[in-house]
Amino acid sequence: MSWYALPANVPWLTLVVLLPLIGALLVALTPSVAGRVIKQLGILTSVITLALVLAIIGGFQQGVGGLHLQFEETLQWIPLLGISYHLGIDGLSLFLLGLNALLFLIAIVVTDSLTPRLKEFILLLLILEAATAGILLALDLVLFYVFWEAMLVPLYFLIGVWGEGRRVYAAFKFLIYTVIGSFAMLIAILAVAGINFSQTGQLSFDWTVLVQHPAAGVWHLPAGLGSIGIPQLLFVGFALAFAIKMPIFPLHTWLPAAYTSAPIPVVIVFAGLVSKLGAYGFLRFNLALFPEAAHSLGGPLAVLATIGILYGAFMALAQTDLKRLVAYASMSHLGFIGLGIFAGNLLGIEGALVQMINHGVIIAALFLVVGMIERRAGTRLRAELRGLGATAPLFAALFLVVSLAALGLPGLNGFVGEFLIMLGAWASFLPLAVGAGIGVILAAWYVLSFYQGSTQEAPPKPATFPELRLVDVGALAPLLALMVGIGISPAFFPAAVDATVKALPVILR
Amino acid sequence: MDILAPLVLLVPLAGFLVNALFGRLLPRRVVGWVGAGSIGLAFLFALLTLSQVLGGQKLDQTYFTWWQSGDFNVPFNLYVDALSTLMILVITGVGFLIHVYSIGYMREDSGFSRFFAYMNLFVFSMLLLVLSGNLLWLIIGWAMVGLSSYLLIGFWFERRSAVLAARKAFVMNTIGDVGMVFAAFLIFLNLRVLDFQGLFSRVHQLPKGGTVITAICLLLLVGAVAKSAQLPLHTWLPDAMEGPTPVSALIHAATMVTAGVYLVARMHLLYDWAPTAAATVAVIGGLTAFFAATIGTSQVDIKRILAYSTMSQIGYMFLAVGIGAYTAGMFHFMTHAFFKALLFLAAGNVIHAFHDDQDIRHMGNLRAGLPITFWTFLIGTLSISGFPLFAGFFSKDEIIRSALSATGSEVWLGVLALITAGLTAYYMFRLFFIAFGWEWLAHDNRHLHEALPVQTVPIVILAAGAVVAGYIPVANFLAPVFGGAVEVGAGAFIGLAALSVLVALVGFAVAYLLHARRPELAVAWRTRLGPIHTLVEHKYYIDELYDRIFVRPGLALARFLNDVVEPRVIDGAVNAVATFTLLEAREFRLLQTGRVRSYALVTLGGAVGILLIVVWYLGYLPWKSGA
Amino acid sequence: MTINLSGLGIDYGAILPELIVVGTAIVVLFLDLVVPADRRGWLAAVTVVGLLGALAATFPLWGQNRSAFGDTVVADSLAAFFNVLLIVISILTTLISPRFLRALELDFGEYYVLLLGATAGMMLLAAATSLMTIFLGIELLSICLYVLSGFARTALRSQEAALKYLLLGGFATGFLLYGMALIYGATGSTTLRAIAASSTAAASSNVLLLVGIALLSVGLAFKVSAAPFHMWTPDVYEGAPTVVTTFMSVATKAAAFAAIGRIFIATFPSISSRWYFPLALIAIFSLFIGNLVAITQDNIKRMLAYSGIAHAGYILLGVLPGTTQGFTATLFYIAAYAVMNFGAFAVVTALGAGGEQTADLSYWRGLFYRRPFLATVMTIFMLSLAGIPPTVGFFAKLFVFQALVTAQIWAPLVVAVIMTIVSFYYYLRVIVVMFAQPDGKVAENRVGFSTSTVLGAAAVATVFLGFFPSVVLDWASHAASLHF
Amino acid sequence: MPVPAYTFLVLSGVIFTLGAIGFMVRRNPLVVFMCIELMLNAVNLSFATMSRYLNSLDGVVFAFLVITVAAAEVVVGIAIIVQVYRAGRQMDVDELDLMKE
Repeated sequence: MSWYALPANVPWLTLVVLLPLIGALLVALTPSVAGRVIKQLGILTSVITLALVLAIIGGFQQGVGGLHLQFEETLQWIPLLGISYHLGIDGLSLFLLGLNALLFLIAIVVTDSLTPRLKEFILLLLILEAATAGILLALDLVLFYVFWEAMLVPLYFLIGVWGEGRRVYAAFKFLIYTVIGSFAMLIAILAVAGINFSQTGQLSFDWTVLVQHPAAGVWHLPAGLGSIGIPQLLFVGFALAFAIKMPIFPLHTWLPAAYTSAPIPVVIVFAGLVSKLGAYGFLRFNLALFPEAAHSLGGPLAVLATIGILYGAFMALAQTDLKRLVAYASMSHLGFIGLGIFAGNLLGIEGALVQMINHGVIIAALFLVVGMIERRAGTRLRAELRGLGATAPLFAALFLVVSLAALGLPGLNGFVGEFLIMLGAWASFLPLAVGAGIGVILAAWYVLSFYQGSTQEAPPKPATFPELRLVDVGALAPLLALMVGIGISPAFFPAAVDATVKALPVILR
Repeated sequence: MDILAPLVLLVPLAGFLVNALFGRLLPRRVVGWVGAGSIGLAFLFALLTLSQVLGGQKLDQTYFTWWQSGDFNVPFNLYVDALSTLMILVITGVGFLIHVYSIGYMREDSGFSRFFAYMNLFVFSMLLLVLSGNLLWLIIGWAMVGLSSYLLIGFWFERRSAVLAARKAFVMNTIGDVGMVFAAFLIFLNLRVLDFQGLFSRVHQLPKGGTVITAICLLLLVGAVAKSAQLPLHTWLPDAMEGPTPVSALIHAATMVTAGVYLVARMHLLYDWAPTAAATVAVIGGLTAFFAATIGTSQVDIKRILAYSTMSQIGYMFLAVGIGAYTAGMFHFMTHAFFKALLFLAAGNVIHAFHDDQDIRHMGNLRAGLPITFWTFLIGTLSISGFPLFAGFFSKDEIIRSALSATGSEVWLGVLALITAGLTAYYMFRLFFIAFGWEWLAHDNRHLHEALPVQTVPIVILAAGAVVAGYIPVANFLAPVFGGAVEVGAGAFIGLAALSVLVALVGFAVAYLLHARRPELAVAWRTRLGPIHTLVEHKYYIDELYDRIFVRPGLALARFLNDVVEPRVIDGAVNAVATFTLLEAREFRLLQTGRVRSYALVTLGGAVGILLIVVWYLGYLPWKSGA
Repeated sequence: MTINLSGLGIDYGAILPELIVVGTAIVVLFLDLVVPADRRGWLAAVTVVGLLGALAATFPLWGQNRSAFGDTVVADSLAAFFNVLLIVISILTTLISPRFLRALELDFGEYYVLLLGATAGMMLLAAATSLMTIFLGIELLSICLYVLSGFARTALRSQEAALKYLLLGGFATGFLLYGMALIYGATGSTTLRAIAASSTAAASSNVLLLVGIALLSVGLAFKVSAAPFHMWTPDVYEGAPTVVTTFMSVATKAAAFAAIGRIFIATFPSISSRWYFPLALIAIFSLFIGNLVAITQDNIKRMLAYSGIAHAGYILLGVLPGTTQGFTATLFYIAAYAVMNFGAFAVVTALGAGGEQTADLSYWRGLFYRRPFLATVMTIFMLSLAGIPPTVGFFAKLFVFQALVTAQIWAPLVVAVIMTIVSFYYYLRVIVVMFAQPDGKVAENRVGFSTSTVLGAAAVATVFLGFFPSVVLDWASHAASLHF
Repeated sequence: MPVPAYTFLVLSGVIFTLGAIGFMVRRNPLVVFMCIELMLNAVNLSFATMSRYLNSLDGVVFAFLVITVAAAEVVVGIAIIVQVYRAGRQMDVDELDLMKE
C-alpha cells in the first residue's frame, strides 16, 4: 500500500516460501511426543510468515502502471529450456498472499493438539503453505506448475490420512480430478512456450515474456473436420486445470466428498484458499495470455459459473450435513467469482478479486463454526441440532455475523464483491446477472435455515451446548474484523489492484 | 451541519455498540437509558438539523471513498434536505418514545439488552437509509433495516413461529434488495453515477418514459414494495407480529415500512420521468390499501388488525407518491407515524394486561381497567379513521383529494381510496368495540391494571401528536424538495372533506351496529357471506399460494438435484469412466498366461506386425503406397 | 611376414572401465576360492572397490570421441554417461546385496562375478558402435542375468524365471541377429559408422535394410521390455531374487537404450520417417499395457514390472523426435528412472532382507507405522514414478513431453498423458496402503546400515534432482550430442 | 553350376521360421532350446551368404562370434534346465506357470 519501501536487496518473496519450509524442517526435527512444542512451532512459523507478508503488502507500491511486478526475483533454473526461478507480486496476487498466510495461521491455531500424529499433520500443513504461496508468487509457468502439483501431495495426505468417513476415496477422487486438469495445463504450458519459441526464436516459460506475445494461429483438424483457434485450444488446456480446482460446474463432484472428509483445519485452507488458486490461475494465465480466447470462451464459462451459483445454492438447500451444506455454499459463491472473471471487464474482475478474499474469509469462518458445533454438539446433522444459541449467545452472535456476510448482506464484505461482480456481469451478460441475483435470494434462504436451524428454536432439555472459548474467539476475530472492515471501507482494495487489472490484456482489448 | 448529520447517525450506532458489547454486564436501568437516551440525543441533533434546514441550508458532504476504480466512484456521503430532515425527525422522535415505552414493556424480558441493541441498530439503519447521499449506501441502510427487522421479529428465537416469520421477512426483503441493486446497475451503466446529486442532474439525459428509466423505476419499486409490504410482497408483515409489540410499533410507525415511500419520494425526479412506473406505484398503492383493509375487517388478532391497517395506510402513501402528490404522501407518513405508534403501544398495554393474549374476542370493557390506554387508543382510532380535526383526517383527505382531482386514470384509484377510508373506519371501530367494548361482557377483568407511567407517558404524547400533527405545515416545509403542493379550490376542498367524513361515519356506524349494538347481526352476516368471509379471513390464501408455487417447488428441485442429478448423472459419468478403465485393464491382464510359448507367440505377433508396417511402407500392400 | 595392427586402432584406454570391471570379476572369482564362507562380505567390498576404480577410469572419457578397435567401440560422453550410471547402479546393488543374500542363504561369490559380468556387458553395449559389439554386449549381460535370475537355486519361481528369461531371451536374440544379418547384407558393413554412411535417404525403400531394422528393433524392444515384447518381464521380475530384479530392472533398460539411441538416432537419421511409426506404436503399446495392467496388480513386484514396461514407453517417446533434444530427455529420463525405480525395488529388497514375504501388497498395509523410514522413502519413489513434483520423475516426464511438443508429435503425447493419469491410481494405491491403519502388528525389523544409506541416498537424489534437474540435464544434453 | 545368392537367403529365412514355429509348438525345454539354436544357425547361414556375396569377411567373423556366444548360452541354458529338472518338475514348458496373472 506504498506506506514505505522495503529494502530492495532482500529476497522477500523467497522468504515467504522458505519460512514455512524452515518451520517444517524444525517440526520434523522435533520428537513426535512433544505435541505442544510442535504446535507452537507451527503457530510461530505461520505468525512470522504472516508478519512478513503484511510487511510486503505494506511495502507494495500502489498504482504502478502496467503489468509491472514488484519484489521480482529471477534466477537461472533450467537454462537449457529457458526455465527460470522467477518470483514476483502484483495486484492479482497481493492480497491472496495475505489470505494465504492468515488462513494457515488460523488452521494451525485451531488444530486439535490431540490430533493423532500431530507432527506429520503440522509438517504437511506448513509444506502446503509453502506450495500455495509459491503458486501465488511464481511467474515462470513451469515453476508455477511445480508448485501447483506440489500442493497436491500434502493435501492428499491431509485428507487421506487424517480425514473422516470415506477419506481415501475422497482424497483419491480429488487427486485424480486435479491431475487430469493439471496435465491438460502442462501440455498447454509446453505448447505456449513452443509457439512463442517458433514466433520469437526464444525458448522461455516466463510469464512476463509470454504475456508480451499472445499466441495466435489456427489448427486445422485432419480430414477437414474444421479448424480450432490455437489460443482457444490453449485456453481450454489451462481452463480445465483451474475449473476443476475452483470448481466450476460440472467438474465439482470431488468437492463435497473432499470437503466433508477433510479435518476442519485442512478444509479451512482447502476451501478458503485452494479453490481461490483456481480463480487466480484464470486471471493470471487465461485472461492474461489469451485475451482473444477469453472473449470468445468467456461466455460459455460464465454460463457454467452461473449454473454453478444456482446449482450450489439448491444443493445447499437439500443438505442435511452442515459440512456438505457449507461445501455447496462455497461452490455457489465460487460461481460468483467465476462470473466476475469471465465478465471480462474491469469491475467484474475487481469484484472477483475482492470476492476471492471475501470468500476465503467467509468460508473459512463458516467451516470454523461448523467445527465448533461438531466439537461441542458431537454431530453435524441439522436434524439433531437445535437452539444452540440458548446456552451460547456469544457463539450465536458471531455465527450470525458470519452468516450475514455469507448471504451477502450489504454493509459486510460479501456484498462488496457480489455487487461489483453482478455489475460487471450485467454489463457483459445481462441474463446471467439476473441468475446470480436469484442465487443471492437463495443464499439468504439456505444460510438462514442453516443459522436458525442450528442456533434457534427451543433447545433440547437440558441445553448443554458450551459457550466459546477464548481460542475460538481468537480464531474467528480476524475474520470477523475483515468482514466488517472490507464491508464498510473497501477502498484500499481497488487502490492496490486497479493498476494491474487495468493492464490485463483482456481489459485492454 | 456536516457534523450534525453524522452525529445523528453515530449516536444510535454508539448506543447499539454499547448495548451489544457490554449490555449483558450493565444493569438494566443503564441499558434501557442508553438505548432510549441515544435515540433521544439523536432526536435533539435532528432538531438542530431542522433549525438549520429551516434556515435554508442543505448538505451533501462526502466523508470517505467506498470504492474508486475507473469511473465507478462511490463515496460515503450524506445528503440532508427537507425530506430527509422530516424523516429523521419522525424516526428519532417517534422512535425515542417507543424506546422509552419499551423500557417498561420489556422490563421482565431476559433479552433486555439484546432488545435495545437491536432497536438502536434498527433506528441507526433507518437513519443511514434516509441520510445516505448515494444509492449504494441507501441500499446498505436498506438491507440493514431488513436485518434489524429480522432480528427483532425473531427476537423470541425459541418460538418456531417467530423464527419462521423472521426468515420469511428477511428473504422477502432480500428480493427487494436485489431489485434495488439491479436498479443501481442500470443507473450506473446508463448515467455512470450513483450519488443523488449527479443522478438528479443527469436523469434527464435519458429519454422520458423510455425503457431504461421505466425499468429503473420499476426495479426500485420492487425494493420499495418488499420493504413496505405492498402487494405482492406483503405476506411477511402480518407474520412480523411475532416480535414484541414495541417492535411492531417501530416497524410500522417510524421506520421500515415507510422506507418504500421515502424511496419513491427521494427518487421523485426519476418517477416524474417515467410516468408508466409512477402509475404502477399508484395502482399498487391503491389496490394494497383496499386489499389490506378488507382483510383487516375479518381478523381477530389485535396486532394483525393493526398490521393490515398499516399495509392499508402505506398503500395510501404509495397512491399519493404514485400520482405525484409527494407532499401528501409524506404528510400522511408523518401523521400515520403518530397514530400508528400510538395504536400499537396502546395495544401492547392491552396485550400485557391480558397476559399476552392477542385475541380481541377475549377482551372487553377496558375503560375501567386501563383508562389511559382506553382513551388514547380511541384517539388513535379516530385519527386513523380520518375523523375531522384529527391528524389522519388532513393527510388522508389530501391524498384522496389529489387522487380524485387528478386527471385521467387515477380517478378510480381515488374512488377506491374513498371506499377504503370507509373500510378503515369500520375495522378500526370493530376492533375498538370488540376489544374495548362499551358495556360489561361476560368477562371478569377486575385484575386488569394500567401500565406503568414509563409506558403511558409516551402514549399520551403520541396521542397529542395524533391530534395536532395535522396542523403542521408539512407542505411548505417540503416545498423546496417537491415544489408547491397540489392546489385545489376551497369548494372542492369542502366537498371532498365532507364526502370522506361521510364515508368514515358510515364505516363507524356499521361497526357500531354490528359489534356494539347488535353483535348477533355480525354473526348472521358472517354466515351469509360464507365463502367470501373465509376467503378474506384467510388473507386470500396468498401465503398458501406462494408456498405452492415457490417454496415447495424450490425444495423439491433441491432434493431432486441432490438425490438424482448429482449422484446419478454428474458423478455417475465420472465413475463410469473409472469402471471402464478397470475392465479394460482386466482384459489386457488375461494376456499373461504364464506360458512361455504364448509369450513367444505374442512376441512373434509383434515382430510380424512391425514387418507388416515395413511392407506397407514399401507399398506392397494394395491400399496404401508408403513412398 | 609381419601383421600390421595399426589399422585396427587398438586403444585399451577407450575401454579401460570395461576392462577394470572384467578384471574385478576375475579377481573376485579367485578370491571366492580363498575367502572363508562367513567372510563373503569381503567380496562385496572388493567388488565395490573395483567398480569405483572403473568409475574413476570413466571420467577421462568425458567429452572425448575415441573410436577404437576398428570403429567397434567408442569412448565418448554418451558411453561415459552410461558407464557412470551403470557403475553407480551396480555399486548400490552390491551394497544392498549381502544382507539380502544372507537372508535367503544365497551368499555365494559367483553372485558378484555375475553382477560384474552383467555390468561389463552393459557398459560394452553402451559403448558399442558395431553390430558385433552390440550383440556381444547384449549377450554378455543377458547370460549373466539368466543365471542371476535363477540364482535362488532351490526356489521354483526363481528357476522358472530363469528358464523363461533364457528361452524368450534366446528367441529374441534370434530376431536381433537376423536383423543384424539383413542390415549387414544391405549395407555391406557391421560398423554403425559405415552403415550410417551407406544408409542415405535413398535407402528408405531398401527391403533388406528396413526388414533388418524392424527385426533389430524387435530384439532391442525385448531387452527394454517394451510392449508387445514385454511378456517375460512380469514373470521374471517376480521370480528372480528381488535384489537381482532391482539391478536388471534399471540397468538393462539403460544399456539397451544407449544402443537404441546410437542405432536409430545416430545411424539412421536419414530414414527416420521409416522407423518413427513402428517405434511410436511400440511406445504407445508399452504405455497402454504397462499402465493399464499395473492397475490390477496386487503383487508389488509385478506392479513395478508393469510400471517398468510403461516407463520403457515414456523413455522411448524421447527417441521418437530423433533430435538431440529428444535424446537428452531420454537420457535424463533413464537416469531418473534408474534412481527412483532402483529405490522402489530396493525397498522391496530391504523388506525381503528381513526375511518377510513382501511381494503381496496386503503385506504393505500400515507399513508406515512399523517401518516409517521404508514407507517414507517408498512414498517418495512412488510419487516420483508417478511424476509429481518436486521429484525427478516429474522433470523426466516434463522434458520428454516438451521434446514431443517441440517436434509436434501429438498422438503419442496424448496417450502418454492419459496413461500417466491412469498410473496415479496404482502408484498412489501403494501409498494409501502403507498409510492405512495396520490391521496386525508385525515385529519391528531393522534395516541394515548400508541398505538404509543406499535408500536414503536414492531418496535424497530423487528429491534433489526434483529441485535442481539441471545438474543431470546438462550432462545428458552433452552426452546426447552423438556424432560419428 | 552357380546358385543365385537369394536362394540361400530364402533357405535361411525358411530355417529361421521353422525354428520360430518349433519354439511355439514344442513343449520340451531342450527341444525348444534347440529350436533357438536352429534360428541362430539360420542367421549364421545368411551371414555367410552375405559375406560371400559382398566379398567381406565381417559376416563370417560375425558368424563365428554367434557360434561361440551360442555355445556359452547353451551351457547356461542346459544348466538351468537341469536345475528345473532336478527340482522334480516335468520337462514341459507349459507346466512352468507358477507365475501368471
